[in-house]
Amino acid sequence: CGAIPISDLLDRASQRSDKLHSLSTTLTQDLDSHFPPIGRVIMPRPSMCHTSSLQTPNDKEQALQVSESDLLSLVRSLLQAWEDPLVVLSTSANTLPHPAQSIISNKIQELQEHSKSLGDGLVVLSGKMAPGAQTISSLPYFGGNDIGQDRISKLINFNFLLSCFRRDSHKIDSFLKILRCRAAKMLPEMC
Amino acid sequence: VLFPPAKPGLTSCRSPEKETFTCWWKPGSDGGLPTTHALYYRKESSETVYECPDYHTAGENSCFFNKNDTSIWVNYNITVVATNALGRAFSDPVEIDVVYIVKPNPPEKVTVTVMEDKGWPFLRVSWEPPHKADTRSGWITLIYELRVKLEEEIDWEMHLAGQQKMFNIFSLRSGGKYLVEVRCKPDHGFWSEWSSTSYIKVPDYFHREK
Amino acid sequence: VLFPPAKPGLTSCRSPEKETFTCWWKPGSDGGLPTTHALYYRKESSETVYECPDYHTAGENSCFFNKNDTSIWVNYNITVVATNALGRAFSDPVEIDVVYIVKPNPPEKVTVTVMEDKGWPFLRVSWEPPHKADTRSGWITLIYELRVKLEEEIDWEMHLAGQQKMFNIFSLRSGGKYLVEVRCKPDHGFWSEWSSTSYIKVPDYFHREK
Repeated sequence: CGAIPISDLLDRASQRSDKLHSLSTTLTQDLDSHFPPIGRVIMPRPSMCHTSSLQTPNDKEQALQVSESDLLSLVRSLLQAWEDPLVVLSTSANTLPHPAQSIISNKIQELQEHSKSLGDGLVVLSGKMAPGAQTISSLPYFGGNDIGQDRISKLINFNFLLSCFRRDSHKIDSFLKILRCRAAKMLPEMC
Repeated sequence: VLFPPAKPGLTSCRSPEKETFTCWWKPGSDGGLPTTHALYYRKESSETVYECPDYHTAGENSCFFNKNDTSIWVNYNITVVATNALGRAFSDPVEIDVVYIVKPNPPEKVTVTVMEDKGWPFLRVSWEPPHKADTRSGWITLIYELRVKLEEEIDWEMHLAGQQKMFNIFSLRSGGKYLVEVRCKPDHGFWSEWSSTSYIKVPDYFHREK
Repeated sequence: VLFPPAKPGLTSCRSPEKETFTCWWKPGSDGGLPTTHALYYRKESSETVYECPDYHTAGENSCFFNKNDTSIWVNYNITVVATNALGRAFSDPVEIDVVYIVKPNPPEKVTVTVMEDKGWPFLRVSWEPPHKADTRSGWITLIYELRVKLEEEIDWEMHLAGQQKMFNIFSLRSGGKYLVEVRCKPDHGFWSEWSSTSYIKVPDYFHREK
């Protein structure tokens, strides 16, 4: 049966990634409302994120030079790198010592759903785009399921993990939106 | 005289929010014999044929696809088969893309107030998108349409409101009792049902001739 | 009586197009002595401290980072130091990632024309993205919002236009003089200022009495 055009798929993927990042931003704000001041000082640095080893462009010039298939495999690598840690966030959200615990828990649930759906879309997309898009860098998460025993370390580790996801989801969103506009050359009003 | 069943017809498939969808069919004549219907579908670039996951949730002659069965990433090729003791009949296959069969829920919080412009009353109608539609993110565009009529009249007056969430109705009848309803549609999709009716009475105002 | 300078304060950092950015600060009191200010920054996971590359392009009490000085997905830890003969004072450090400080310039070429649909006039508003923001490559994704009001009224009517660069406004006041302004926001950033105002007069159209 007929196929959904790549430009449509990229539009839908960008919509999901946009939502994914917006969710991670509102979650960060929810958490910040009750974050121990000491946390800001002792929270691990972004370079400690489990995905920081992945080389990604970090300005416009570099990003626009990356090929379609490389952009898509960056996106897939980042998204896949978050499959396990999102489960850790989800299970630890249930017992997070935070007044907005249930709101946070629901949003993490939503984050997982959008992330799974986006993952499904990227499988279909990479099948249709250049074969290079199939390559996925492995970025294992060694953090384990336990995010700490006491209240402060739980909040700090949860916040740290989320801050890593927030940055990576922004990268995913940005790369997909570049791909979307490249695919939309015939529909100039789209970009 | 007994026959094999006539060909059923897939009448429509609709999704309220791109997360689930439902298809309906219209049976053909049953040839005088007990006839059963089954819906089968295949996903784009896959030869696997699946049967309808849920014939009940959406009522008779329907198939409901829940969140896990629904994908916005592939086209669905759908066929309905009627079977009785003497044979089978296949509907024409229908191809659907969930994103393009959205029929949203109606607009909500429809509010109508009487306002005045240099002595002339007018109706100010405002509403909200259906709560499931995330229009704030800028990705989903809904357009709206209103219909207005005097209680005693039969024909509605239609107004296209574009993407606005408010609309002014001028040239009112002094003392008239008006009914107002609103509906919405995504740019690639189907009109929702009309919202529930809002009633408003326009006060008697003195016809000032200009 | 002379003192060391008071602590300066970093007031804000903004990028108009996610390619360059500027930070501004507010000096504290100068303690009655000639006081100079310098901005220093350190990039995440590097201990090297750099000084502001350009104190001039963005005017007084500012530091401008051009394309080569600007990276995204990297935290900049920024501090301003005030110095005079009697001592120094450090601002509180500010940590920013350029992707979260984008505030574009307003939309450009805002055009408003009166159109007609079945005898009812409506306004067609169209615009272009700010030329500095590269929306064509997808580097920046903008959503737009309009506000419309009658000249004599106080309150604006707000309309979210999503990613479209055109918006129709229906239900106009016959003979009304309208003001229209547009603004934009990147997907994850700040609203721009409003564009300059566009004025348009709606012709008198026949008030059909019912």
